[in-house]
Amino acid sequence: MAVMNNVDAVRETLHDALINDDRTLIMGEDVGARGNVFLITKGFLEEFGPERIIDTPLAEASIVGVAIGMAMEGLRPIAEIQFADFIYPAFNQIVGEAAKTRYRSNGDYTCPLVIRTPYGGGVRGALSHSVSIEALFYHVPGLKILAPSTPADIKGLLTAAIEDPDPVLFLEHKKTYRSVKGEVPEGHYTIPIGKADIKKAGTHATVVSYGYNVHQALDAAQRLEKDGYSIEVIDLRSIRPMDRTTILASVGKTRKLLIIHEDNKFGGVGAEISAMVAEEAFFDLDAPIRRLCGPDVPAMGYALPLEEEFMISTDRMMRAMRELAEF
Amino acid sequence: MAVMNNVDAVRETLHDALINDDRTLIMGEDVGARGNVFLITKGFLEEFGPERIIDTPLAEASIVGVAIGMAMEGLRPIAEIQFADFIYPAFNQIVGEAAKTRYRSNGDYTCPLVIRTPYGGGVRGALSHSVSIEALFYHVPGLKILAPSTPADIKGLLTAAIEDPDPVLFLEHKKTYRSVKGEVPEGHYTIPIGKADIKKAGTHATVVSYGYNVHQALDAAQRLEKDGYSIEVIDLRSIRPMDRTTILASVGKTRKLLIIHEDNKFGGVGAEISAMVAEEAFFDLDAPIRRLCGPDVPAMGYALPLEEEFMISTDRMMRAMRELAEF
Amino acid sequence: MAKAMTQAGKLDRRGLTDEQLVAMLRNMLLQRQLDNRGFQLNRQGKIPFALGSEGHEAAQAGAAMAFVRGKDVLAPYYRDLGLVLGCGFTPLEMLNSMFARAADRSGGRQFPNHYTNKEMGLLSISSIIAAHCPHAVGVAYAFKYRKEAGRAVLCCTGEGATSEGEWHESLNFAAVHKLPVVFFVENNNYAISTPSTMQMGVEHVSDKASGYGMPGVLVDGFDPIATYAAIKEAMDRARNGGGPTLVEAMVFRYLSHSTDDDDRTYRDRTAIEEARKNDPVPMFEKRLLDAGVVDEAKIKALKADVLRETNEATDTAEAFPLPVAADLYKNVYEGAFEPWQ
Amino acid sequence: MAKAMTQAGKLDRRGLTDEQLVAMLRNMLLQRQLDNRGFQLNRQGKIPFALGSEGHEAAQAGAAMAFVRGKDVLAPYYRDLGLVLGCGFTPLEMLNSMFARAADRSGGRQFPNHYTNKEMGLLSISSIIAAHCPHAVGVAYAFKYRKEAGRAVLCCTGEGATSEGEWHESLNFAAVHKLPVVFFVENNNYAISTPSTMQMGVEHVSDKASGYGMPGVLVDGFDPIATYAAIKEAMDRARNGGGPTLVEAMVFRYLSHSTDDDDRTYRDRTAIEEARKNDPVPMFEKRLLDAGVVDEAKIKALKADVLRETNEATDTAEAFPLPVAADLYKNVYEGAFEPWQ
Ligand SMILES: Cc1ncc(C[n+]2csc(CCOP(=O)(O)OP(=O)(O)O)c2C)c(N)n1
Ligand SMILES: Cc1ncc(C[n+]2csc(CCOP(=O)(O)OP(=O)(O)O)c2C)c(N)n1
Ligand SMILES: [Mg+2]
Ligand SMILES: [Mg+2]
Repeated sequence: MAVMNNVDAVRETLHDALINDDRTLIMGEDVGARGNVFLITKGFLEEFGPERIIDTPLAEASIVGVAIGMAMEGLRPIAEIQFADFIYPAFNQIVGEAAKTRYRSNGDYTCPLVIRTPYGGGVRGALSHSVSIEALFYHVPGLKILAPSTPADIKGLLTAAIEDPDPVLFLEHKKTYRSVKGEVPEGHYTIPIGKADIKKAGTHATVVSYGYNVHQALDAAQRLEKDGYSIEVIDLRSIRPMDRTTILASVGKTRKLLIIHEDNKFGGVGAEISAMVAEEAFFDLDAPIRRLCGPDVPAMGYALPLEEEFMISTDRMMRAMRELAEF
Repeated sequence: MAVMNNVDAVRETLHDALINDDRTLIMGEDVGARGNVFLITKGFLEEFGPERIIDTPLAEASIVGVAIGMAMEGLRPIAEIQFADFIYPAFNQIVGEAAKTRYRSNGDYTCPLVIRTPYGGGVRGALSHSVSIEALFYHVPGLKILAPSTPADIKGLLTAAIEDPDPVLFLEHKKTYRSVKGEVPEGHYTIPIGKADIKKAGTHATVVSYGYNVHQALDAAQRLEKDGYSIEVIDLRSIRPMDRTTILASVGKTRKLLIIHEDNKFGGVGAEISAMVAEEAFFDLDAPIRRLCGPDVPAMGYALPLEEEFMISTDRMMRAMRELAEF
Repeated sequence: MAKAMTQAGKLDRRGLTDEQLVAMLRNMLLQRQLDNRGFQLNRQGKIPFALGSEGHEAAQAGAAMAFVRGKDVLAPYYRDLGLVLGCGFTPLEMLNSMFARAADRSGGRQFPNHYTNKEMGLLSISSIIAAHCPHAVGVAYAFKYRKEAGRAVLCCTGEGATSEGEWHESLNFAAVHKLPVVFFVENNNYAISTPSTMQMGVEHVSDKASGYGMPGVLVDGFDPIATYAAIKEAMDRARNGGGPTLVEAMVFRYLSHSTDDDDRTYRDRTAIEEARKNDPVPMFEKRLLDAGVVDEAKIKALKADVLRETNEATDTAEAFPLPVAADLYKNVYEGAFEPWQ
Repeated sequence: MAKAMTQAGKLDRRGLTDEQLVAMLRNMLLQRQLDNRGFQLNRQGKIPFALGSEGHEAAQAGAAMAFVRGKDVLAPYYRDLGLVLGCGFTPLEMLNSMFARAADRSGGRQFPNHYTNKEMGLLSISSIIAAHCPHAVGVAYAFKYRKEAGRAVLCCTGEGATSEGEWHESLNFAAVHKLPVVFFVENNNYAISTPSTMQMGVEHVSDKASGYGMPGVLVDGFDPIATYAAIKEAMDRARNGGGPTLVEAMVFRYLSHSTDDDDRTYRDRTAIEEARKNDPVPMFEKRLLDAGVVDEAKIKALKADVLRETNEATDTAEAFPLPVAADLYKNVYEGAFEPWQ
């Protein structure tokens, strides 16, 4: 198995899709000659040509909207929003159109579309290059939302997304792009959408997270092993649909739940996870459900102290895990 | 005190604001000559003139975006989105701009803006004239979101919203427009943003709801009185900020919580309420927190059976209340 | 702009056969009939909503004649009853949608006038104005990408829709990639109550074409033959790799916006009565009579026929069942799917 | 298009005094100096990000000269360093933002080049391209509403921004209401790596003006005097109730998009070297020399002065403190405010 980082995993997966299915094409700002601002599609224009690697005008609603039309007509577009912060102008096309195409036509039309976008902070992106957007979309029936954290999960889930018959919002945490490396199986494989992954087994408490935070949580959990705390770390991977079974099984075992995400706390993805567990496993719990999340401010500032205050440090995670385990 | 319905309450409040402060103006599609599609602003154009009652082009992003500019320059615009379903194209201006104006300028600029829009179903509005949108916005720091259910609350909260120094999304449930009537105090008054209202006191269980559902919940609770069930009904009124104090005090008393909203369940407003209570009052609870919400499908269809299946009937509310009280 | 040829005398039929001309007239008569039926059913309390296209018939009958079935794709908007009828949509489908029957292609989910039929190449639309325009462009891109020459997309809106950002982005994208799509704007000078003078800073939508680098054409939408010719030329250019065109047809909205609207609050009657004087339907009848393409008997027969068809469709649709509650949960995704798995 | 007057001979100063001409030159020299400083600090690892405007200096120095301080409002975009400097923004404010100091007006929250200063009439912008355009229109509406004749808004973007729906909606709204706003497009023919040929179907953004019903003006952005004259005329028309204008200045982006970009992957060097030959900064120096407005000594002095000012600003800003963690929670709303009260 090859070892690669998350950027390479996205690139390899896109490349395979373009090779395997000529209905697939990639469209977005600067995905062609520039090869995407993170160089993810570098060389694609030369290899696949401008008909399949489309440098679009600077207009997100049309990037998604035109891709919807392509999908309705049988192509398999992979649309890119250069930074998640710039997805707002495309909100109508994603929520009002893509998510409802199958439903409003009662299955007459479908919308097999993937929208890829880098999200998240910790990269000095300031107010408009560091937001998390999952909570603005995860409430929307008709959409699927993925946020894998490792190269192997990225390849398996992005492949699944591209082959999925419905619209998928695929979130890539910028801070994991080059910092996270891992082994990736050769050849074609998919990971089923809607399945979480237990990245570390444990017995004293369950931590549910996704994206960059998963790596910090694993680090924190490892360090706590020495002190005799056994923390189970679940990587959600799929935000809509979410994996009830894995979470409930884990909570049934550990009887304690901590949810961690970088996104603002109020109305974040953690709210639904907590509410589901409070409905389904209330009497399994030995402690209140905890959420360790980004603060409820619009975004992290450019200055380092502001960014650091917004991001959740591994130490804070350790403290929260220990507290809960000891509860 | 005058008795009026919700449409009249909105109209009277807007009228008072236009009379009292010439910085206020109303802008939106068909708010002028037509007097708004629900005739809320009927006669305003003649009374206040086209400079203050603006029939805008058919373009929601500019309705909100231009209003933001007016607000930054010291006016008090009241922007209307004709139906909540049409707010998606304005998402960037609301979430990316209005909500962040004060924050990104560190207080140099502010955005005292009200965005009014009719939402909700049960009016044969089909897929695109019946959605609830609160959960798409309540996660956003910098915004305030109100959804009052009675004429008196509408007048007090809409007045507060218009006088508020920050952007407020003001949601009016279409089904309550003419069906709900009530007494409204004369003259100028405001209701503080962020305070829920106990519309009916009770001891066996707490129901938290907002909008049209509140009236059904009250009806259900009244009917259950005869069978000896005492249900407390809290009208949230304000969705962001939300009133922790009132909810926790009530749950501390009844030890049981049922959240009811028309909006889809997954990731809906009820998720955050449940999560907050599970964090703060876990050991006060004698039963799992229940959510009775709209189904997780994109929208209610035009055909009556589809609409009825989506909307929560008063009978279903009664059943859920009884079950919980008996738990 | 190509003038309506109300005056008697030689009919410039722009290559249209007698059969086509009669089909266009029949389409117009059928639209009028179905419109009336919708309002009638609404008055009878049988359906909660109806929307009419009176005044748009000629433009739509003409445009539809330039649509090649089995090849082209139509991205209609809600006022395009005549266009979809001309492309193969049946009165029964229309009545099924009015009655929200299970047999409706959307399963009774969509508002009436939100036509969809994939086999016919009718794109499914939402009620969000202009949101279907980028979809039309995407379909056109697929045609070009797959080198399916001879196929084009007809994308329709009213003039109000041109104010939406998504309309702008759609024309720009289509122009940059020279895509086979025609943007057809039916300008009735009103967006519900908003006159086009408050909608845009130019007199004509077609004035906007040059800013995108595509031809702009202005045509009299009361003249079905002129509209046919304009759309045909634009569609042919698109089919032959000539890129997109913006065509504006001047029409008139005789009715209120819909049964939920009452235009007496914002439109004065005399203007409407004036416009009624050259109602495109009797006007076209007369032209075909004068040209000897039809006689009085033929016209009587056509009217009887569209009435019969409308009555049959009404009775059939009315007798059909509504969808059932369980249908609400279908087709959210492929297969049954819950947000919590 | 108004040509650059590189040739010697009489200087057509369009009513500009010597002082104004010198101020324009100084602005251009200061921009260049501050740009270099940003990249220098970035190379030294002292700041994580810098963005330059080299090639835009003349257009911006000219446009800024048409801005009336204390009256007009500027809605700049990130590449408008010269424009904001010309409107009163100081090098220290720029350095505070580069270093993300607490003293920065956004408190170190904003990316550099996201200028804001309400007293000066500089609108606060996000990084979302074109999102500030409707705000500029709203400010212009307020001027008209309050009958503040003699005030106008200058709204700036690059050519790429014109593809956004919000840009379209802004021009349309301004045109319908004849608002006092000038849309100034600095066309450097690139949006990061995307050439304008893939951005739009017309050669010039100014070709889009007629579709909105406003005048469109194309000017040589390497000529500060010509740009001044074009913006001045447009702003005066706006101030006098003549409504909006779209002005396009042709410029060149000498550098990569920002320090995060490397244009070698998408731009060939020779084109850039060609364009460097008529670099607007030395070109304007020479014009003022030839016209005898300045002499060599004066230019030396100006260069020394902007260097000194830049050094002082750098040292001062570098010595200033960063914001503290607690500042993250301020100014979300008026007053302290939690989502859960
Ligand atoms: C995004 C959006 N905004 C507003 C509406 C409400 N609305 C429905 S039709 C209409 C007017 C459309 O006018 P026009 O485009 O000229 O078409 P016409 O009805 O005149 O044929 C409006 C404002 C909508 N459906 N979608
Ligand atoms: C809505 C949005 N989409 C994409 C971006 C990323 N982006 C930043 S600058 C830029 C190019 C802008 O080009 P142009 O408008 O021509 O201005 P220039 O940089 O050339 O001066 C892009 C795509 C953004 N900031 N906002
Ligand atoms: Mg119209
Ligand atoms: Mg540019």
